[in-house]
Amino acid sequence: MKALVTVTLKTGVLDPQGAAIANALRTLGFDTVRGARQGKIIELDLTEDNPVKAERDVERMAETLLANGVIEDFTIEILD
Amino acid sequence: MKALVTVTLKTGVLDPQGAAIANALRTLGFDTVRGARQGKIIELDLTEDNPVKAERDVERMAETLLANGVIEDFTIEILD
Amino acid sequence: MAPMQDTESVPRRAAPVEPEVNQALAAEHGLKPEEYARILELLDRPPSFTELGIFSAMWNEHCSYKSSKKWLRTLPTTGPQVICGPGENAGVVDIGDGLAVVFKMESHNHPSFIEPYQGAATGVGGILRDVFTMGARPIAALNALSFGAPDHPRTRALLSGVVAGIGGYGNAFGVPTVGGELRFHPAYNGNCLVNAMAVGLARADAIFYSAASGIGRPVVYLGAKTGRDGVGGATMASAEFGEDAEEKRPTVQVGDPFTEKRLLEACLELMASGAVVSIQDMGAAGLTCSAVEMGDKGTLGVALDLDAVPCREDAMTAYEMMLSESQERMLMVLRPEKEAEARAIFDKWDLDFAVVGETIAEDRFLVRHGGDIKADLPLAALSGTAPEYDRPHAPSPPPAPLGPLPEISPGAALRRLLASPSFGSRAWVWEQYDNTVMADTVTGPGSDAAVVRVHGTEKALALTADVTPRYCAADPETGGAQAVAEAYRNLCATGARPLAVTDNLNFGNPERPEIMGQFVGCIRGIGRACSALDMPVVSGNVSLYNETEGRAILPTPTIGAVGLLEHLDNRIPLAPGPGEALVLLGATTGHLGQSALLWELDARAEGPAPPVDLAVERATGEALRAAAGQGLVSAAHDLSDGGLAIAAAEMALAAGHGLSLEAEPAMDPLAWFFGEDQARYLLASRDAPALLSFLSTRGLTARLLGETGGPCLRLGIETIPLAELSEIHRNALPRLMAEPTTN
Amino acid sequence: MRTGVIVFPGSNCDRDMAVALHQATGIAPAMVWHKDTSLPPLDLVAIPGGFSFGDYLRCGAIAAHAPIMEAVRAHAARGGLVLGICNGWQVLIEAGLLPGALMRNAGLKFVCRTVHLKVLNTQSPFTHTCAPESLLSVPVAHHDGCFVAEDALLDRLEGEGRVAFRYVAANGHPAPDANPNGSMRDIAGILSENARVLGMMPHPERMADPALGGSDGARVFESLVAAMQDS
Ligand SMILES: Nc1ncnc2c1ncn2[C@@H]1O[C@H](COP(=O)(O)OP(=O)(O)O)[C@@H](O)[C@H]1O
Ligand SMILES: [Mg+2]
Repeated sequence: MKALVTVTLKTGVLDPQGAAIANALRTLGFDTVRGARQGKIIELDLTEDNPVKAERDVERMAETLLANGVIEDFTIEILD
Repeated sequence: MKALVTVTLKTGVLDPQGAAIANALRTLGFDTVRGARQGKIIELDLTEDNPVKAERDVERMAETLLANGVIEDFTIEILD
Repeated sequence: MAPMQDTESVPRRAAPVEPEVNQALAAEHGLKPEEYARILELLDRPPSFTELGIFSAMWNEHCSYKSSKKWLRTLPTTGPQVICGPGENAGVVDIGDGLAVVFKMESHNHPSFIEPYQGAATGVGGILRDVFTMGARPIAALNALSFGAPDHPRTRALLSGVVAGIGGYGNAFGVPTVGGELRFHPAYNGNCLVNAMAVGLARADAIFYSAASGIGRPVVYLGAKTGRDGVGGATMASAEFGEDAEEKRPTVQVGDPFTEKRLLEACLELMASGAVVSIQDMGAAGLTCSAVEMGDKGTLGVALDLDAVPCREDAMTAYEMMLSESQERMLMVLRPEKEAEARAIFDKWDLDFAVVGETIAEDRFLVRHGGDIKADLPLAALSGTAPEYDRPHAPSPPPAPLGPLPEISPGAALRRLLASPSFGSRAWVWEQYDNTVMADTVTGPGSDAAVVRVHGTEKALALTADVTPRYCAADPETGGAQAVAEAYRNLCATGARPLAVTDNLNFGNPERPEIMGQFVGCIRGIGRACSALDMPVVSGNVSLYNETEGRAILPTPTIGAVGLLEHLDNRIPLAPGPGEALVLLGATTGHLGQSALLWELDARAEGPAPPVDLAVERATGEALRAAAGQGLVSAAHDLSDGGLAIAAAEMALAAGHGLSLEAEPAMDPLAWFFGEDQARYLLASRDAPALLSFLSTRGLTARLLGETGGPCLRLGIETIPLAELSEIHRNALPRLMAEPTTN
Repeated sequence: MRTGVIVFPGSNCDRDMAVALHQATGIAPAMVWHKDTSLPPLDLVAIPGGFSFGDYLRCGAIAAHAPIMEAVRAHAARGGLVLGICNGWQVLIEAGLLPGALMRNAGLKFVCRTVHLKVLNTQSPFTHTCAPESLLSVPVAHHDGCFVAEDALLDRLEGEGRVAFRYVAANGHPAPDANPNGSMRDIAGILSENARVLGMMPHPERMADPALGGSDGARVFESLVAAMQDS
């Protein structure tokens, strides 16, 4: 069973990578770009095949390791 | 209009990040973790409100800047 | 997304059917008809698919040196200081007190052009591995980079990717990157050069070699798992680019400095434990080259069982495993009784450890996979009968005659040069490299040679990498000699005694006589200079086929050189204090042929390269060391391209105060200040009369030139505020790199 | 003074730290492997720079969960001294021993150069031999040294004298290009509430030997030794 964890910066936390991407895109002539934010996506391959259990595990993985609660939010998607 | 660009490593390309994450999760006792892959997700805020045009623009942005075609693939999702 | 990469047990699906082996398939593997014929004769049967792959890897230019061997043999490679010359993973030189310096330079040109970050990163990883495979802990890294014209569409993306990749790998590994070279020239538009050098320290009595010994000993695979990375990469590195360069892209490998760092520590622990009989890193054409090299050097056979090879991907075939260039892997022959101990060390560092074969008595390279025999070849013949060519070579055409000098004042010309990417400050590059980790960096980047202390001693090593491709193009032999002479000069300028060199020979397609002529000429020059300056060649690397659609790079034989400071107190700084006398050591004729002045100001490569008098070069360098030994020299800078004006500006910028230099009434000011005559140094002294008389007793040309101090740089009648020069110099590269780059 | 250096597989300043501590204390520090679960009796635990576990996810995130970290937390809870330099500071933050976050440098590039630090807190065990407002010049070498926190926390850190060092220009005044990574309020290092835990981005251990062009970094280690003697 597979799970997708998407980790993004909390709103309000400054995002230099995102800002740089937006700038770069505009200088390249993509002037419809108002802004950009960059995040991480982590795909997990699990031996667990009970989606409920999987979701619970992944939640704990995200809290303990994958995301830093001080600056980041995360969302989980179970794919199987 | 917003667009999500998900950038992931091509099949078969070594992913040290993913490997390190999987190992760490297993040492933390999450022994259902078979493996992990890490990617980037870029959220773009666009002035463009024609989804077709937006998709075309974002496609070009991904090719020229957001993804490295040599080792990465990307997918695009246009939101609202 | 892609399948997982660190799955523990890989289910083996049915391997795909192997293509039929014939002339055409051999050609696709880069084997010439006569080379394929040689294989048929050797085996007197057609090779299997895996065997064909093995031959193509062993016989390509990169591994076999078939075009260059004949000429490499002519290089001087011995001397009392040499512990191990060319032929091993890196050269080894004695530095006294039971210590040895281990170093080599290697190119990663093609991969870096295709994927700059990963190409450069894995290049650094490869050369670090070459050094610690010998039992040495890497203590410094350098890199010599050549890119196309600054305004070429790809140049900036290549530069930023390559620099980030070198830093990304070296910084994480934990080796200080202390020096190198950066040049721009349109000849590199289609082929950038990334030459990485690594320097390590080892106990002189604890060097490890690749020659296997003992029969029935375990052949052990260590480090990262094997994937399909770079399958066909060695072939790619020896192929001229065509329009299809894009198709070659998926073979690019990704580096993992964290695994390399663990591999380093694990290998050094393993070596200390006495378990290691012989060791060889898996570089180009990984398992194939390393296994064959270990067997061949030990005149033994090797039997491999690929079922034991740790794999990262599903259903890998024997062909793929034998040609994979996955990084961060090692092959070792171990003492059987130490196997458990060895395994424990690799468990401690969480690295793969697998017995994948054994040494055998017969001259045989036997590869088994899934119960089948995939290859059964005469091992010695694999490298022994590798083709060797004496390619036709033609002399280079003489350069265009020297035209009129530009209409410009020395001060204005200096501003133009310092504002150019070629002479602007390199801080933009080396601030991305950790140059102080290991806490032994005495002189980091931005000086003549870098100076790195030998840990725990008062000794230090001086390190530099140099070449002036413009000279090599105008006159290969002079250019080759000049590259060695300039490296020698950079070492002497720090007070170090030059020890030995490594060379990285980058050229175009050797099947073209004019290119082969450049190669032969440069080697002749390098050989002469290394003998005359007593700097034997102890290691190196050849990179050919650096051309795109028939346009070759400039001949670029990068010389990496190492010198020894017996005591840190002998170090000569670059920056003088205020109120000191300036002395010009060496004779000035105002040679402007092939000069930076002509090239940077009006893109003219005219006139002969500056002549190199090796006897004078050596006498001058030795005199400088002797004078410094007597406390007569307070600062020194070597003169190279850009001549006196550039050297003076660099010295002033380092000092943070001005210099005044007199013009030579009898000479055109441009020739005086920008001439590129060799064997010259700009010295500062607190006792000029004593210095001058000391030098004249040695029969050397030297003259009082001016003094140090004040807020300006004065060139004859022109004065330029140092603040202005500093501003121009500092901003040259940042200005070029300000705009974002695409991929 | 008994010191120890935690060694993660990707640490690469562990030897530099050990040399500086040995020099200052006259006793070779204990090198403690990350897989150990207990510390020998120590006055100071040092967490060195490097790339502890490759730091591909978040710098220090994986190291913060290493077996040895429980013992390090206990040591800190007992009021033991803890010094985290560069990656070491990142680990201490991820381990919750210091507040805030360290993010990618504002310039997005790895940066290695010599910076000037103003010593703001000259009472702490790490800095009490420094004259008030004195300047230290030491190297930085990092990719993720931009200190980020909410204003409330920043105010508190400043109010409680827990900002140990600030990036300044050579003249001692703040300047945009004096801050190598965009850290909020030019913060280069912070202290725990009891001032027994210090995290800093710059590398004093690389500038603790005159042969390398300066010994400003030695102040930190001398302070520690002195602190132990009068305690
Ligand atoms: N230009 C050269 N001058 C001297 N020695 C060289 C040169 N090129 C290669 N060598 C030596 O030939 C051997 C094989 O080179 P190479 O294949 O690059 O080593 P590796 O397989 O360790 O990368 C090495 O010992 C290298 O030092
Ligand atoms: Mg090698």
